[in-house]
Amino acid sequence: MPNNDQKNLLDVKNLKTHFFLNNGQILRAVDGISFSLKKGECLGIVGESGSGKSVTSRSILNCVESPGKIVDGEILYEGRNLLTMSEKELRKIRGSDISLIFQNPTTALDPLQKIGDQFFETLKAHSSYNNTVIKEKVLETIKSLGFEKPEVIYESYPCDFSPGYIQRIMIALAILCKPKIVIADEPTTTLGVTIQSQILSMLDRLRTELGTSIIMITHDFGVIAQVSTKVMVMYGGQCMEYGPKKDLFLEPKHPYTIGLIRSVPLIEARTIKKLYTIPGSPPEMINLPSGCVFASRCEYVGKKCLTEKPPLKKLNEERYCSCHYPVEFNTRDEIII
Amino acid sequence: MKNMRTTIGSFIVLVFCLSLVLSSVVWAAPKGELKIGIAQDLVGNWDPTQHTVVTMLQVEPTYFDFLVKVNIDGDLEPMLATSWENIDPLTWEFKIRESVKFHNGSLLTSADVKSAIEYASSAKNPSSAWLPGEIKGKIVDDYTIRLITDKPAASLLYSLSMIPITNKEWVNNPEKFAETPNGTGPFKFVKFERDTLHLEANMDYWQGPPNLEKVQFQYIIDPSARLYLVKTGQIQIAGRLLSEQIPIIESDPNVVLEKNPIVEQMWLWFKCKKSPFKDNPTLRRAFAYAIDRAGITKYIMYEQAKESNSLLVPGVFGYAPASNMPSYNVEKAKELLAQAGYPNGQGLPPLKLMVAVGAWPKCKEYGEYIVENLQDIGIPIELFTVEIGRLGAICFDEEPEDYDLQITGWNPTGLEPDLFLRALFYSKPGRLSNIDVPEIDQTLDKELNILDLAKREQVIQNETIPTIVDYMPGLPLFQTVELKAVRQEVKGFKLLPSTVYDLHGVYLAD
Amino acid sequence: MNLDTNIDNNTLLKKDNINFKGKLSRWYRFLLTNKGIFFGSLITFIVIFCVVFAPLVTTYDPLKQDITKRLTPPMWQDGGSIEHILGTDSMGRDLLTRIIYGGRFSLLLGLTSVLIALMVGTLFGLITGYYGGFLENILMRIVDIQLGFPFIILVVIILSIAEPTFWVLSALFSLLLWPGYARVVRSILLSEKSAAYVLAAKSLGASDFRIIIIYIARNIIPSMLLMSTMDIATIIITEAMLGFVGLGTPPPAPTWGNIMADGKNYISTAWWVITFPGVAIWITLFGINLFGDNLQQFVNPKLRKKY
Amino acid sequence: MKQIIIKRLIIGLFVILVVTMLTFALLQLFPGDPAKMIAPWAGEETLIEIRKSFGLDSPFHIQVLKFYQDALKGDFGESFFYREEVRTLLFSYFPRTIYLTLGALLMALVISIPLGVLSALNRDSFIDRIVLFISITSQSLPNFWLALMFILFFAVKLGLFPAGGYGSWQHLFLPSFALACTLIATFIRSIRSMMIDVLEQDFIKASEARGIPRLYIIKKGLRNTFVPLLTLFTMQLGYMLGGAVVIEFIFNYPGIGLLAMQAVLRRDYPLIQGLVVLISTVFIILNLLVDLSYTYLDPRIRKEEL
Amino acid sequence: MEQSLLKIQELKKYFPIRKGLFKKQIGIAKVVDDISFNIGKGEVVGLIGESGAGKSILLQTIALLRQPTEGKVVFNGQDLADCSKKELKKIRKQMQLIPQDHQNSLHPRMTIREILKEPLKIHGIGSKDEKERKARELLELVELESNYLNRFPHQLSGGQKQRVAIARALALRPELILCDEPVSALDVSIQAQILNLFMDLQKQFGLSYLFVAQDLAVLRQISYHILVLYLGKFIEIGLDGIIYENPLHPYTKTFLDASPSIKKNIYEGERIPITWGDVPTPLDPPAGCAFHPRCNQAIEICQKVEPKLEKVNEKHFVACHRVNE
Repeated sequence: MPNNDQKNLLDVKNLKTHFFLNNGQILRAVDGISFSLKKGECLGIVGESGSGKSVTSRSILNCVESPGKIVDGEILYEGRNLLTMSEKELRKIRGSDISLIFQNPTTALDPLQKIGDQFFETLKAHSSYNNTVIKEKVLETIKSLGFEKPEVIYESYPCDFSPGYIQRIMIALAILCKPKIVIADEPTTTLGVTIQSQILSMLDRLRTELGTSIIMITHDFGVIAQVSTKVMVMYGGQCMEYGPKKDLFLEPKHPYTIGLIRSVPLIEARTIKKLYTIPGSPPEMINLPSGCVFASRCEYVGKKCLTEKPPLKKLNEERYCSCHYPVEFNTRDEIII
Repeated sequence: MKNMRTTIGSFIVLVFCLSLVLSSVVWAAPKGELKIGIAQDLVGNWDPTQHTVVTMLQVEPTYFDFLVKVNIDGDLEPMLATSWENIDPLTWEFKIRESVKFHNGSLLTSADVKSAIEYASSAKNPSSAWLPGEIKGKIVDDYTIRLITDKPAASLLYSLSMIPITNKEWVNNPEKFAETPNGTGPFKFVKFERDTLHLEANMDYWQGPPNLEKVQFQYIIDPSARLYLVKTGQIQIAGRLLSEQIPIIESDPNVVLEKNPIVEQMWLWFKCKKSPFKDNPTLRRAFAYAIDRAGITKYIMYEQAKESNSLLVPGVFGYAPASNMPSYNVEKAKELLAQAGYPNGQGLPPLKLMVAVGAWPKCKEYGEYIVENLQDIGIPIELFTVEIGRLGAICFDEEPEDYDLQITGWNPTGLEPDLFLRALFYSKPGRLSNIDVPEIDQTLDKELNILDLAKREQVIQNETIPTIVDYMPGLPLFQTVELKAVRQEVKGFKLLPSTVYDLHGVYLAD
Repeated sequence: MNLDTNIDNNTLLKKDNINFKGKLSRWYRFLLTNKGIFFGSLITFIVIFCVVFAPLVTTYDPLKQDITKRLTPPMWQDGGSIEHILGTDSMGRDLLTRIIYGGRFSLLLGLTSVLIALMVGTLFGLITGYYGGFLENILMRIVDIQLGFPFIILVVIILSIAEPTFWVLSALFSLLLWPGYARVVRSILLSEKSAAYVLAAKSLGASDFRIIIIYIARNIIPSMLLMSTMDIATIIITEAMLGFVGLGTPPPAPTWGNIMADGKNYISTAWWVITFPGVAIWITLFGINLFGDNLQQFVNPKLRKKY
Repeated sequence: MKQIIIKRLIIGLFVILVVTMLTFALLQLFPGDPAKMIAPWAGEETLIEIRKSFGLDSPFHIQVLKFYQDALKGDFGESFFYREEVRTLLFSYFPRTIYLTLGALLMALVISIPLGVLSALNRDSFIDRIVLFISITSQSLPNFWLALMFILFFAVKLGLFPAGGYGSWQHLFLPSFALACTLIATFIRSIRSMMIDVLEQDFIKASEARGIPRLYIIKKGLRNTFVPLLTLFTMQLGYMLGGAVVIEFIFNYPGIGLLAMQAVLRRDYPLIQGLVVLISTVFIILNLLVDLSYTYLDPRIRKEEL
Repeated sequence: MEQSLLKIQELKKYFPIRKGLFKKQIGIAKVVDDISFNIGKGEVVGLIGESGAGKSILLQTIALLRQPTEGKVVFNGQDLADCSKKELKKIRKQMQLIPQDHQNSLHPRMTIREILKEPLKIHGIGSKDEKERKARELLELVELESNYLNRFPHQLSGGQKQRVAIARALALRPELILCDEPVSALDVSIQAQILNLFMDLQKQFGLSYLFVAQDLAVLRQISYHILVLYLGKFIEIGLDGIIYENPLHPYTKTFLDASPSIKKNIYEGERIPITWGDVPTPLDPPAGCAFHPRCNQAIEICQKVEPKLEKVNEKHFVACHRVNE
């Protein structure tokens, strides 16, 4: 388990969130996730659809949709466990200490309300300033992110701007109350490449200049490569591999990470040849196999993989991998042709 | 002999009225407001000659007076005309009561009577239906006038009890007349708010001011609504209720049930100008015998109807039970049916009985019962229901394709026999049954020309009615009995056979 | 689209539908699991059964009068008899029989008018929705006019021109209902017209006719089904209302409205004449609405219970 | 904004024109003769006289032309039966029906909004089942039956309210409550389903994630359901007018519905025509108001329209 | 190039912008403006452009689902404009479109069996059991088990739906398939499987593709020739992958820089490039060169004159004033 020295801003220990379906079955969306986040760090959580990355983000703020419930684990934010907090206390944290950015900008804002009012009500919920001061602070935050005419933005409606522009406004909204952690749940999936780079560079500046730590959730390896400092690869609701970005990309240990990296199309590829693909399809979340959850699709599968669930082994100071037979792989010769 | 008794009777009644009048003068000033719920709504035009709507005729006596009045026993009584005599078969001379003021203060003179009567009798105005023809008025002096009819009319006196005397200015100015009536009646017109007529006491009424300060006639379409309003005290009198509601009225201590047989009779009319009834009185009589009229009155109409055994109703001049009126006898009906050429119904085309829904109470129910009675003796007949507007349009047609028989009521609100016999059975207008038999016309003309009341009564009872019944153009089903719910605190309220409201003597006990 | 939360769709259903085959299975399974639909359809089925097989359920003739047994109270009250379970009406006819035969009339009326309105409305909706342009303007104006015309005046005039037989009434009610269907179908058309599967069908060479009938019509059926169950309820009540005001079907034919209109005046003495038809309407509509309401969940995935 | 109003008014005028033409055609087919309604037992020559005074003797097209000329001047002729200006008749009867329908609408909203929101918030719980039961029952019970029960119970037995007629607000309470019942059913169900839709949208989850208090979120949800609710009301309006007739009949409440029925039964042609014009104009104006409120309330539509 | 399979000449598709009372036309949105290119037999041409550039409209106009305002679409030497309805239907057998929104490109209420049988039913090919056999064959072609025939689209995952869409497109043995962003919304592993499937099918049936994507890395895997579309116009055309080696137009350069790649971001540790400005809309296009508001090398002329597409060399065309300085 990662060391728990006080410096960690957020410490998640053995988080389990299960969905209790009305036909009796239990869907283990998140089955024992642990990670930690320091100030100014960006943790990239990458995984395919159905791997439980979104549910993790919702669990941190303890607003999982029904019938999902957090069944086990601790979420320590500055030493306080978010799961045991009362709804009132939790509401103080949400939005002011930890804020969330959604995936689809077109539906992230209330269509009938002015953008300024939506900022206003957020700040009002978390501070006791009087109205004029709140308005000034809102305009100031908007200006700080490089928007030219904050007054115009304040008075206009979400439908007046393009999706890319709205997503940047959402970032301003997220940092309105100076949060320590910003969780971005696939912020750029619906946007084009050039707009994506604007969003990512803005998030990156937040981290470097303001020191807010970021949790970036995505299925796109490129985004992870550009933004994150630490990476956690998720599959079937469990953490496959966890470590600093550079080490993980250069020497991936877990067969699933290796498979993913190799199947990413390279912009530098010279000739047209078939891509490496991971055989099979994503796992059944209802009744996960007993052994390693990736066993059925793994090239390096061994005896133990089928019977015993691999523990999260600590390879060195910051590297963890849950595989019985970690693989020695060097992406350098694979990528640089 | 009968004649002598009526004059003495009327004399006693006169004394009684005078005493009442005197006593009312002594009585305290008029107070309290009487609200009456009526079943049909009022027409917005107050010129009495412009309509023949029953509800208006019932309400007009509260703000109009007439030359002569029909009292509770159905006899004529002087009103605005103190006395009258018959100079020759065509002219009648009337003495007009003096010092009678109109609501606008002008004095009543024979000129007013002349203009009112001539205006009412002109063919242009609907009210001419009540009069035997054009009437000319000749002024003798300010308070005597001679009315000349174009042909001898025994029915003139009774008809005059339905023609209100209006101010001559109003008569020459119909627009003004339509806005507000100007009569000499016990109450004055205040305003009319669509469904409610507001009247107030006429302080200088010639018989002394009425006991009530204000009167309100409010139109309420639904009988159960009327009943509940009288129970909660929002209105004091509710008219035209149903027999089923009697237990509710009787169970409520502060509401009294008033039963009052009125001049309205429900008829079953045969279309005498359309086959198979054309020239076939035996077939019509066969139908008459097949209908269980007693059952209808007893089981369906319950308290709301009275057996009727003549073409007229009790209270109307010349009424007497008709000897040859058929009663419920299935064998006789079958026998007559065979005689008429249709042994137990073979050969009869499919017939239709027309009934208007929503006009007369329970018309639908006894319509169904009659259809079943006729079907029992093999007559192929069906019920055909229409709404009142459509019935009104086609009930007089001589050869209607939609129906062969119809159930329609007749309520002339007057007690003159010719308003029944002549209006219904004379060939020329030939209204509902379109009967056209010279023999009936002769007896009708005969009784019209007899000016002597006793002789006229004798001819009506022994000749006119029996002949008409033989030809059976229409079968009187029953006489309507109007059920009214009157609150305890209403005193002195009289129910007249002609259903008009005489509110002069009414007062509210506190 | 959020890639992550479509766990429910493929993982959940892929598992257990391998043994069920074809479309029917889905309906069948849904009907059993959803309590609302089950009870709703049960009640409606019982009502329809009684109404259709009326001669079996009661031996009396609804039109047979028996004056002497007028207004006898229901069985359990004193004076009531086992012959007339629910008592008799003002003309001595058995109330239960008249309610059942009345039900037959009202339900049939509801069904036929809804069907007519459905057909006319869908046709209108399909044409205006798919082709748009000039034709759409005219047809939409006709819908406006239809909605603009005060219904009550139209009813009274028509019911006095034509004798209120069954077909006249159902024509009248479908006149009232069809604009609603036209509008719904048109809105579905507008949204479906540019859907991806229509583009694919067009590129395969499918004709407009085929796209409308085979492709888009299938998506209309569920919401049409939902609307028609609701409308049957409205028609039954409106017909009862007309009967109540004396405009509906002519006597002696029993309809729920007529029976109640008769009973209105005896409300204090013979309360059962007006109460039991009201209860009959309540039970039937309760069944229909329960069925329609829960059907909505099946039709509208958003309302469907997620897990 | 102005363009929408002008466009709608033009269409509205066109609709009124067609509707009045339709009424004229229908009245021609209409059996029954107005003159006979005034003087049923009068002789034939008096009837001809009356028809002439009503202007019915002139040929059809002249009557139509005359009607439209007068209508432009705002004069809808004189009612045959009431012998009064149709205009004054309508102005005195119409407000009463407005009070009735507005009262019913208000009552329906006051009852159905809390219930709808409650059942949407705790879906498929016990409360949800009760609310659905109430909504289905209120739709299944015929409103005239309810009206009678109200009179019997509240007015006659308890004497709380007058049993009918028109006067102060007490007269209004029972009839509008009876009329509101059918509205309650549709409102509850639509508010519930719309509320469920809105609460599942991203911006609601986002505001929760921003720590906005629950009350504000419900307020947001309601504002988003209000716009579609408006359309629902106009759809119900046509039905309400029809439904109002029975309520007016039972409560003896003299409104437009009762007047319309009597006008037709009594073949009062100018009054019928006046009513048709009035009701269709009201309907068109209300539709316009609802659409305007759309553009006012929903910025997305306003952006497209202008 | 031998006789090209598809030739597009000055294709234009304009949409009138209507406003106000009688929907008066107050402007024209030039969504597709003067497009010319051609595709040879068995050739794969990649088309790159951001959302709002008009990619889908262009594809639909080529497939004649929308009437072009101007210009010609020539398929197999035949100008589609002057074909009769029947001929057009025959041509549709050879040219297929796979629509963009793959989540609902399959009819929600049809089983996969019905969806696969539709193309045969429309053109009336084969008897009942031939259709059944063909359906099973198509499923094997796209590597799906045959028991999927009874399923409904909502019971399939994103990848599986896309496979069925491809199978449907192959039903009539087309020569050209227009693919509108077939892989853009899929997971990495699924995306790789679908791309490989496209490549296998291309080899097996000698198909030619017009492959549209938002990600240059994906296009690199499947096609040599790249067309860069910006606001309805081609701003750069590079054959045989020349775009990646030597991008000329500033937009293509920014696009390449902004595209994330493991090599660049991990090894060389480059910072994320700063780009600014928003995607323009055809409703009010910027004057002169459409890219000038966002271009860091924009000069005075760029704001006034719209650059034409000039030939740099055999394999490279570009529309930018600053190129030949």
